[in-house]
Amino acid sequence: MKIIVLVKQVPDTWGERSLDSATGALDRSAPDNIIDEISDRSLEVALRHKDETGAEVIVLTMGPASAAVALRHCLAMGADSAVHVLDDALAGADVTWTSSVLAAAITHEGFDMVIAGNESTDGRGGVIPAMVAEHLSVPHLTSLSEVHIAVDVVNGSRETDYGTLTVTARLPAIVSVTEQSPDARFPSFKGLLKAKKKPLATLSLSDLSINPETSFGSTGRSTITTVTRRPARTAGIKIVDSGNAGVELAEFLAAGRFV
Amino acid sequence: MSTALTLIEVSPSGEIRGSAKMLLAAATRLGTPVAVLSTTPGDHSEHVKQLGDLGAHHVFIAESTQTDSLLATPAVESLAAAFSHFETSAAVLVTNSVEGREIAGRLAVRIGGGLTIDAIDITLVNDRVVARNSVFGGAFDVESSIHGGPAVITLRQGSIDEEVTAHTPDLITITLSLTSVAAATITSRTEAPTDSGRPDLRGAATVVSGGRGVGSKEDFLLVEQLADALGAAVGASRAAVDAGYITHSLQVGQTGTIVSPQLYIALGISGAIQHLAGMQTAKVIVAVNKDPDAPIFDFTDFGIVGDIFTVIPQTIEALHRFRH
Amino acid sequence: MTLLTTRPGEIGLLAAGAIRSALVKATDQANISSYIEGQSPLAWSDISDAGWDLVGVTEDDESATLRDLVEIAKAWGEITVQLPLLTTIMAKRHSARAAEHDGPVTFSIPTQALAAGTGMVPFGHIAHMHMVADFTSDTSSLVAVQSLTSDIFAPSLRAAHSSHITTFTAEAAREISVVWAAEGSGIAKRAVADAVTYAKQRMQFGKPIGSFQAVKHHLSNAHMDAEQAETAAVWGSLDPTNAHRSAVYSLDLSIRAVELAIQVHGGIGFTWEMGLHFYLRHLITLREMVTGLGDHA
Amino acid sequence: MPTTQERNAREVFTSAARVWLQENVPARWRENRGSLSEKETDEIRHEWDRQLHRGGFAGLSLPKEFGGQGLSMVEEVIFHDLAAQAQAPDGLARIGRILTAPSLIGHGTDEQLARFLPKILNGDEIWCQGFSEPNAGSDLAGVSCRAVKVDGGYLISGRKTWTSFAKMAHRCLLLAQTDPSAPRHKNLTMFLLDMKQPGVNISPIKQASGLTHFAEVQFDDVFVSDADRVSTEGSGWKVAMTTLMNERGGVEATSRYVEIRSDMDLLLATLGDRPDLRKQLDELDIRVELVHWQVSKAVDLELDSPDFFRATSILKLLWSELWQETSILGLENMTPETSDHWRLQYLETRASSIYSGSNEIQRNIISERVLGLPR
Repeated sequence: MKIIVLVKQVPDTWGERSLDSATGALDRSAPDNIIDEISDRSLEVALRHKDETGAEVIVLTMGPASAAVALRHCLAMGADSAVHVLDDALAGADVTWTSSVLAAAITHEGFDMVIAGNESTDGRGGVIPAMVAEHLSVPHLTSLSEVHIAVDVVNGSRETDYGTLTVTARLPAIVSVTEQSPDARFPSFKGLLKAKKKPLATLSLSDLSINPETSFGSTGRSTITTVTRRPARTAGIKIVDSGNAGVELAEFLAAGRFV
Repeated sequence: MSTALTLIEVSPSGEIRGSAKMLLAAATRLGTPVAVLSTTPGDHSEHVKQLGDLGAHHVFIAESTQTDSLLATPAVESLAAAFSHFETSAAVLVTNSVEGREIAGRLAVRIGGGLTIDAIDITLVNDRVVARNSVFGGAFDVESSIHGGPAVITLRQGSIDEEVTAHTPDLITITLSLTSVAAATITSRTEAPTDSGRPDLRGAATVVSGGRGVGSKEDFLLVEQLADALGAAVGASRAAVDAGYITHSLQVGQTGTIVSPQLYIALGISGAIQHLAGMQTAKVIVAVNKDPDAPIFDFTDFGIVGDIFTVIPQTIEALHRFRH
Repeated sequence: MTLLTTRPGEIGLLAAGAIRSALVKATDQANISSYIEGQSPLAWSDISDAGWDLVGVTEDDESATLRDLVEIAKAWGEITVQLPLLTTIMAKRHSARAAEHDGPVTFSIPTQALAAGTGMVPFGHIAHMHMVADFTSDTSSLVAVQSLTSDIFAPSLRAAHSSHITTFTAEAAREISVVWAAEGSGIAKRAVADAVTYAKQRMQFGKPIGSFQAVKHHLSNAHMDAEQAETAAVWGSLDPTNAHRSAVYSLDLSIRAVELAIQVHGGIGFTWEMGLHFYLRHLITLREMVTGLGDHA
Repeated sequence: MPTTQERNAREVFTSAARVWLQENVPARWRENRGSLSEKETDEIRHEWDRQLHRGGFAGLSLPKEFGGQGLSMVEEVIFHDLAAQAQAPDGLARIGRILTAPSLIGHGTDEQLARFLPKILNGDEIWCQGFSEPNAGSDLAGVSCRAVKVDGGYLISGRKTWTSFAKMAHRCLLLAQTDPSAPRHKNLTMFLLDMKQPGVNISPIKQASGLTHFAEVQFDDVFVSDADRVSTEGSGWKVAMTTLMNERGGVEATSRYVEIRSDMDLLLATLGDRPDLRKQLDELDIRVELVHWQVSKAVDLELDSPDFFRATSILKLLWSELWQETSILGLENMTPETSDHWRLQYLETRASSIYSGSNEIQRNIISERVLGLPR
């Protein structure tokens, strides 16, 4: 079985994150970049299946040159090979572009199953797995807290806002996992030395036969028009309770028609 | 005028979920509002009337016996069918939930639309849909416009709250064929317990939250009492969840639920940045805390330095008096 | 001086990344004061089972360079936990006997804080800890740490005093100094990042204090110190002649950066619960030990 | 990370540069520098620009297609280092090379590149910089020198100050206000002004040290054609930022390092046996070397990486404050043999915390752009 794991590098969440007011893109210059924890968990799901059955695990990312470090990290954890889609034309790509490029790369590699995180810590959109599934015309089983992979079928439990579902689909399919899925293994030094010898391929858009103008020209795009730092909320009324504050609060709520 | 499609959510027991009001109000701003219902075959006259009361001009019902057993795809197919039926749809609005986002994502790919996720406001500017998002815990506002294709937008629950005029809607009913679609099958379903009778945290217009300052699991009752007096949802800070006062599913904050209510009341919550990230887009914020230096006071419209156990019972009593 | 490269190799980058992410996960960004006096948030076996204690030992012609170890130590310092990783890596790198030993290893260093004949043993307070007796000999066995007293000044170092003092080779003394300087620069970087976050959140006069120029300039100075502390460690790793003096100066800079970070935190900065003093205590003890290594380096 | 091949290439470059410098630095300069007349000094410095060009060492880090050598910042820094060790003169083309050229490569037209770059690189044209103004201080957005649109170009009126090389410059990289009603940062435009025109009046500024490195320049309705406008009207702030990011980079710090290193060597030679100064001297010596390592660390990073800006943003502060401290220590401990040097150096270095962006502004830049503190 051939499993492709989608991984992503995100800014380390120490301190505050920032947007470039000129482009609206995430200002990636501020903190260090690390592999997203949810990517680690997705890889863990694939590696456990590999441990049991010997499946082939390929990690795939789309991102700047520095994202190669994240791929090496995944190889050190135990992935067999890595694919890096790297192209200047992809700077600032939105979910529409990202999903079609990822789908093209997945098709390029061939797959039985794709595993991704349910949402990244920086974008938090949570739509990429479903969009890639639509491009590939395969089912998506997303937000799974538990995943069971068999020869030609995958099933799991899915957490939604309204409860828990058990879901199943025949392969090929796309799965996304949540924070509830098991912790990733700790990469080892031996694994790291082995990783240095594993293949890491870099693909450009032309390798994937994508011409940004013709491929994306006819689809809708969401373009950021303004980015404003929300004015810090200013403190309003602040009173110290001298015995009547509870009533004053009720009056405040009544005046605001919240009652 | 072009149409704006909304995906109406229906609970497994057949009731229209609360998000319908927000979606139809938002759609009214963009064009002629259409309610799209993906459901199993049956009598939907009650739904149609209800959606008309919420402002729908057209109700588009896509029926299939498999609707309940397939994941997300029936809704995608229903919206796609409605999209080709109403040739001039400018926008498709879906609730921002796990499932809503995925439906929107697949649909955007299907119809070549541009996608905006988790918008907190939308408007029409020069015939173009402009969506506003609040990112990084409310620190930034981002406005984006969608061009080159239809706009597919997921809206944060509770973010738009306005009354629209009721209509007697047209009804279009079609039958979907789902036999060959690529979809996962739902084999069983456990509904999240909603026995509290309180509104869902995510979409509630008012939220009352308690923090570490509440002191114990038993005393959390006070938070619930104020919530019930206001018809509000109950929330909690991470500290209160970690201390075991209340279940994790009610945690408000960066790692819990992000809420955007009209009114947010924080009781015994100091205001860690992670908590603020989950609620600071609330329209009005009220806090009661013993510590006069609690950071939350920098964000409140009305702050009370005091003991919640003396202040809140007084408030509840006064609220009852106002009612009568 | 010819300028070649100041950057770490792939081993350094990947190992630092792996260790950093493990530490981030284990501590869940908790304040240092919540765990440093109790149990380590990361188990020693998590590190040793994965072989990271051997990262400095040459095998199949591959090993971390001192520059790589600087990168690892820096990451380790950014998220300080009370585990003997750096002493073990350095002991195993410079002593064949230590490399064969299955467990954490340390060493004993005379410092100006202790009476003559007594050595400071970082992590000597941990049970079953062994130390290198003599780096100059391939045959000398490890000795079990027989602690006279535990040294509680820096809880993050779990140090003990011992009447046995390790004999160092010049190279071992030099490299240990550089690695500790790098760890110190990671600590400084972390303290500055925390102070920056605090300055953005803490409101006074209706504004975050980070918008006031006096606070900005403190933080810029702290940033410069932390940045230069790292540069001094990198320099030390590439220039043996100056390794020891650059390491001592690097720790001076890190200490100054943490002092400024404390200042920016205002009153809360010098409280026990805020935890900044743990960084300061750790750095001061490192400087004592690195100074103590000066006779060998 | 440099590959073995790159390392070898760097070593080859280093030895080639060393040999070339050995053969080409004028002996007259090396040996009689103190006794040359101002005219002789200028001639040697101007000729040095031409020598660099003939030797293939002009514009090391500029792309080949623009007449540069297509090498990296690393080679640029290595060469500066070696040139200073070989006591080479500082050419007069510095402003053109480190400010005008990158601005044009970033924002200029093909025609502007073709017209100006060759003459910058071969030393034919000397440039000066017209950014600072008497009333704008360190705040470039406060520039009030006006450019009024006329047929085919603009008329420039106003006053610029702290202009190096003004007297001998052929051209000025000039920032002027084109639209007083536009918001800050959008009202400026960059021009390539011909200095040899009527209406350009230059008055030297005598510094505290008695030297005249700078001048004040008055422009009265000086014409500059549309073809000599850089990028679009209103883009001047953006262009200036490209330019200044360059000014604060590693090349400047390297040449400063070499000057401070020679002051430090003088301190060690004359005061090295003073036990009371040992700790102070040792610390200063380490700090001087750290400037060098800081540059090495910076240039070794990818130019567009966040770490590069983090590493370079502190350079100006490091060398300027260090230089002041070494000169103070020299002044406090001078002897009859060294007193002339330290007295002059002390006064000269007063300016170092003010020029190239005052150190207060530098700290604001670090706190806002590196640390992300609110404005």
